[in-house]
Amino acid sequence: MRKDKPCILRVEDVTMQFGGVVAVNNFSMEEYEGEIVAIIGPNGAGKTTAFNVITGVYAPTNGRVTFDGRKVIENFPRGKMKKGYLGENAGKYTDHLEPTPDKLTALGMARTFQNIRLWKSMTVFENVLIAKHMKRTSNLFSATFGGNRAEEKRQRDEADALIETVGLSDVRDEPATSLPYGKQRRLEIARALATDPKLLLLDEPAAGMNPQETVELTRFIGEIRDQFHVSILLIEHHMDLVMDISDRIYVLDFGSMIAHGTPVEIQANEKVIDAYLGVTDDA
Amino acid sequence: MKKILALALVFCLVAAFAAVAYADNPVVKIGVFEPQSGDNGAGGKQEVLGMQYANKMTPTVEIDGVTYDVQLVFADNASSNDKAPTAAQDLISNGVSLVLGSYGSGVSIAASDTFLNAGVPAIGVTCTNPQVTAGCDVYFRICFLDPFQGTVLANFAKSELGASKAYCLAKLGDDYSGGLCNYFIDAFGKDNCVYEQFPEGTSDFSTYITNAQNQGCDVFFSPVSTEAAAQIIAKADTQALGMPILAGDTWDSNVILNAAKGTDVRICVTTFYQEGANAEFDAGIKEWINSDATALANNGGNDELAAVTVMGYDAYYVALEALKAAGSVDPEAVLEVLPGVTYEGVTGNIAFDDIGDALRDSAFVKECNTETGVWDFVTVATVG
Amino acid sequence: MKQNEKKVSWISFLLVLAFLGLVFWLDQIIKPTNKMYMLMTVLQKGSVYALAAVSMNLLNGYTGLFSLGHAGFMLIGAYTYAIFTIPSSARDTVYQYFDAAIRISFPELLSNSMGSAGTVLGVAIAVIFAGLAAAFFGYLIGLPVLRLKSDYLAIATLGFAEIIRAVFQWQKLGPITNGSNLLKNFMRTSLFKLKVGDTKLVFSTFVPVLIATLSIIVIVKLVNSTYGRAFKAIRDDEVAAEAMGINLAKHKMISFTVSSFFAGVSGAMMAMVLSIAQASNFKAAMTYEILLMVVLGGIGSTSGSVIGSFLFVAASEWWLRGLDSGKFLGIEAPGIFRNGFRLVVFSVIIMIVVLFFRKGIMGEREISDLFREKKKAKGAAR
Amino acid sequence: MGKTILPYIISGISVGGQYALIAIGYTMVYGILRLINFAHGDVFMVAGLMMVYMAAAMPLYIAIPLMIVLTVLLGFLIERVAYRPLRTAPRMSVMISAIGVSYLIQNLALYITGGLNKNYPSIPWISDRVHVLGLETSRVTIITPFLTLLLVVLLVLLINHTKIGMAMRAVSLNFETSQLMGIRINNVISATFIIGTFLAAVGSMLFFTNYPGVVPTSGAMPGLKAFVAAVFGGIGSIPGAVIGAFIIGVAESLIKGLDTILIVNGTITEQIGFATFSDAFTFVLLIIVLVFKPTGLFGEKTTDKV
Repeated sequence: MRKDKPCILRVEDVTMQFGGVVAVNNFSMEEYEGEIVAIIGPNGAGKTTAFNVITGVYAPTNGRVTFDGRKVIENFPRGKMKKGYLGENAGKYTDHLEPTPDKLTALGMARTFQNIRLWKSMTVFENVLIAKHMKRTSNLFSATFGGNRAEEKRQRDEADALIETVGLSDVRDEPATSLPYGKQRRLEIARALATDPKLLLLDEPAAGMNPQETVELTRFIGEIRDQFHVSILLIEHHMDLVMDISDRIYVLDFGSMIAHGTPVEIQANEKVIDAYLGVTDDA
Repeated sequence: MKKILALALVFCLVAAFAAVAYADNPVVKIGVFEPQSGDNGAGGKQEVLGMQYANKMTPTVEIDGVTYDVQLVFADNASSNDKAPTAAQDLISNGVSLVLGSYGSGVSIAASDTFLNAGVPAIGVTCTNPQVTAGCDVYFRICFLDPFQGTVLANFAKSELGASKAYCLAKLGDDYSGGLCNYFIDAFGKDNCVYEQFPEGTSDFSTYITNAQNQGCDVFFSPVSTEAAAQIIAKADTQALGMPILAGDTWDSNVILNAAKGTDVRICVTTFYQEGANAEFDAGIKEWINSDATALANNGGNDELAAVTVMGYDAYYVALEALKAAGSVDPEAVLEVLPGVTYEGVTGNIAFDDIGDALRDSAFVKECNTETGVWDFVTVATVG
Repeated sequence: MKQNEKKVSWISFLLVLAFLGLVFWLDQIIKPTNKMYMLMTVLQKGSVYALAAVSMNLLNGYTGLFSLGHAGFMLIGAYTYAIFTIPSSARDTVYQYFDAAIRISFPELLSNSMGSAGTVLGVAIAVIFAGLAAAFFGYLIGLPVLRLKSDYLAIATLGFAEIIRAVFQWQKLGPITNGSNLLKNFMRTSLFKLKVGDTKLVFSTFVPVLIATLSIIVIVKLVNSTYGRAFKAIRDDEVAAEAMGINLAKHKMISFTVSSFFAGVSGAMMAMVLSIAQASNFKAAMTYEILLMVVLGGIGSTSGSVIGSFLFVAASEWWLRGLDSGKFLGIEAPGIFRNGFRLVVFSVIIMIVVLFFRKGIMGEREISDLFREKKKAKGAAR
Repeated sequence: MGKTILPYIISGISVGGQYALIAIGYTMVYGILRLINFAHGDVFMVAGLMMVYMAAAMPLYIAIPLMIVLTVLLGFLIERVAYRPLRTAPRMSVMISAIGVSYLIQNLALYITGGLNKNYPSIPWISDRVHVLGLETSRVTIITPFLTLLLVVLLVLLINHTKIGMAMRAVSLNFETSQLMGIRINNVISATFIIGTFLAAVGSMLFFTNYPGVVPTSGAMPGLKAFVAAVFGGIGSIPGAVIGAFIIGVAESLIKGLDTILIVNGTITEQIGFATFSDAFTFVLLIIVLVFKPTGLFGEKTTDKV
């Protein structure tokens, strides 16, 4: 716990309902600066949905997200949802704040994707460079007519430095999709880092990796936190990785949070074990 | 497989390029700038028939003491204003001495600048819109103009048909029908006219017929292309239009006769020529049309003469006169003498005024006989 | 690496300059009555379509927005250019059925005070005006339609182009648009001549080629800028682009508006090359043709679009003409080689490209990439 | 007032019925392949042209069935040659292929007809003039909506109660899963094209009997309008497409007559020129629907997955 540090992310009572299905139910969590926090849970527990709410892909049906001391997302059941809302805390929130993902990225949130989403037609270098686009100060005309040479050069240098840091220099000019899986993951993380985030959200970073790669990734994530001074929120299935690097863990099952605590606490939690072993009512 | 395909494609293009170069012929070339496809394709083909027949009758011309073979060079302007300049350029690059055409005013207007730029004279055959020759020193024409035709038609509608309210239908963006309607309305009186335009590609004319009926009109003026005409006539029949249809020279075509035969629609048109005015010519051209399968097909399958065919015939001889007078095959020389050229044609005496328009002061009015499917002569109309 | 880049851009610059010089020279020696004038027609029309195709490619190829509204924006450009360059003496002849409402002609206005330099400037202003008008409408149309996805966007933009066409043909707007009738007598390529001393210099082909070249250079610069990279990111993966801080709505709108601007410019060029402007010419079929040019050259390649358009125009207007007139490759078969056969052969070629050579001529590469690849290969050999 | 408007409504319903028959082809193909089959309208035109040529060479009772069979064959072939090889390609490529096919068919028709208007043969009985509700019109105008509805009912029965119909519904719900479940996707797609073109062939017969002129571009506008009708009704939904088509048919007819209706009514005294917008209006409708209810009147909502 690093509760002495300021809170970077606070999620309050977030409920996400699709039609009549409640995918995330009244989920709350917080993360403090410099922490690595993991959200775990069986398949279909609503982890990715929660992630998509935090990053602005979906607007929550109800609840609030505060980032870096600033309220960024808030919603309450409106329109058709007003009648059909199945969750709790209706009426607690009254504001409507629904930024697009790019706005949140501009505030300092950056993410990776479960099913790697690199820009296919571009090289490793370009993938990182484009993520710098957000940081531009040039307008359309100065950019087109070469009035931003200095900025362009600075961005290129920064991108190169970043590629160097994450150890992809040898494949700098290769097409991004020609890389082996592990390196693609690494590139996706580098791309996210290029936006200079305060909080890095990793959606199953170890998915599809062999144990060797997973070990490397675990070390890599730790290094990133220290080197770039970012907080990290991740979803993961690989328990080794989660238990290894997480400061705290939140466990979701059927959309609701069933436990949270340090890795040691979670490992001992009955509910968590049941959820993972799939205890059924008639068992 | 792919490579072979690619090679074949490249080969075709290169070979085609090589084939562009062709040999010169010691002949005088007359460009035929006419629509062979599109809305006015049928009309264009009929106009060309007259030129082809004339070319068959008089295949040579004596210029400055030398006998030249006359070669007709064709370019299809596809009844489309945006294809017209390229088609015109095609003729010019082919080295024609002068150009005949086109059927349909829009394409002529569109191409006028191309002819002007190259200094190649053009003789309009049945393009009646004033804009064809206005401001274009190289464009001449042997037909009457829309202000004249519109007035004739309006007078005819008032006095002969006893109409007091007219429904005018033109095609959007078509200079011929739009122009003619405009001059008709000017002469008929704006307050007594309902003017509507249908967009290109319209096939449902029933609504326009209903509009005319609902607004209590008593003459239906629609000088549109023959393609639309056939459909208007069919609908007028099934919906019992109940008023005569009036149109300009384009409707003087057997397309109309075929469509109107057996219906009870009354159709009157103004035109340049009445079959029977020159029996010898009529017999000759009919014999030729009947003997030539392509010509017969181009004339719509029978030997009923369209006025535009006769106009095409006359235009060819005007061109020969101009060549003779110029004493040269050079377009510039032809252009110089063209204003002074006169010719006594089948459709009457042809001479040009200052602008390059024909000095014509009369039009034939014909009515379709729906039982026999031929044109009946009604009157010769003049304005004055 | 850096040096190579510089070298490539220098070579490109010199090549462009040489090309412009060649066109200028051809303009002086090939007269309209010359048999080779078809070459000039192809150069003129080719540059119109090249710019149209490149601007469409900016949208369809680089930003991944499948828009079919190009003809509509070209129409706006053509009309704006035409309306503002009709000399006052010809205004009433052109608007024969209407009382013209707009009576400003930029070239005329400026030539009164500045002579022939004023005419040139006037034409330039009218062309830019044409682009701005198209861009303005592009912006307005973009507001509702850019939220739509792939084929819905395509059909909505197609619909807007049809609506624009209908509005411009509306009788009630006659005093501005001349109703559905054509506009003519404005500043057109055949008037682009200059008397210097005793020699008459002709710019009929040079001007459209120059406008297209300059415009395409601007588009290339844009595509290679940070904004262009953002467009490509949107094309490759919209979700990732948004997650990396690229504002989708804003960047799509920039791409759409810029594309409309240059579509408008190409429309203005179309008007000056054809010497007429008429709404009924700007049908969906025109958009389809431009799209096929883009496909022919390779979606996502600017040089591909340019090559594709020139090939398209040259093949359909010039090389394959024999297919229509009875004699092709020395074979005479009037029964088969008759009117329309050219277009059949042509569309079969297009279908073959679409089905079997999906990447088109250039794929996503550029001509300059070919240089680079060679260099790279050489470097590797060493 | 009623007497003034009635003819427009009747003519609109008739055109709507013809659009509906084309729209079904669009909506079914889109439902399964997510492809706007731009060539569909041109197939409709080809059906008209074939009828023109065949009616001149053989009696109608042979020409009509043969025309329908050949049109269906054409629809089948287009899918086979131009769409199937691109099954795994991006959607844009397939759409471009569709535009290419449309371009090819139109140019081929231009070549064969010489670009001239061809007169559609008049089919006895249905092209006769009849007197209904105090109006003169042709019989085809009256029977079109009924025939359309009959065919739609048959089609819905087919889709709901046969094996191939069930397969179609499955494929339109989820392409990949259906494939995994052992549905022969290619057969289903072929069947879709066959049904779509069959209806277009019947539609073409009714349409061209009503408006008897066939040119290479005859199919383009009706095709686009039918597609708009399909979107309007909610793409993928057959009843939606039919209702959309009727709405568009009637609206189009009323727009053409709006000047007259208002003048007769006394609302306006001068022509406004609404008829200019008879085609454009369809697209206005389209854009309104797309912007405010992208799923159309009867379409189902889908969410994109991240």
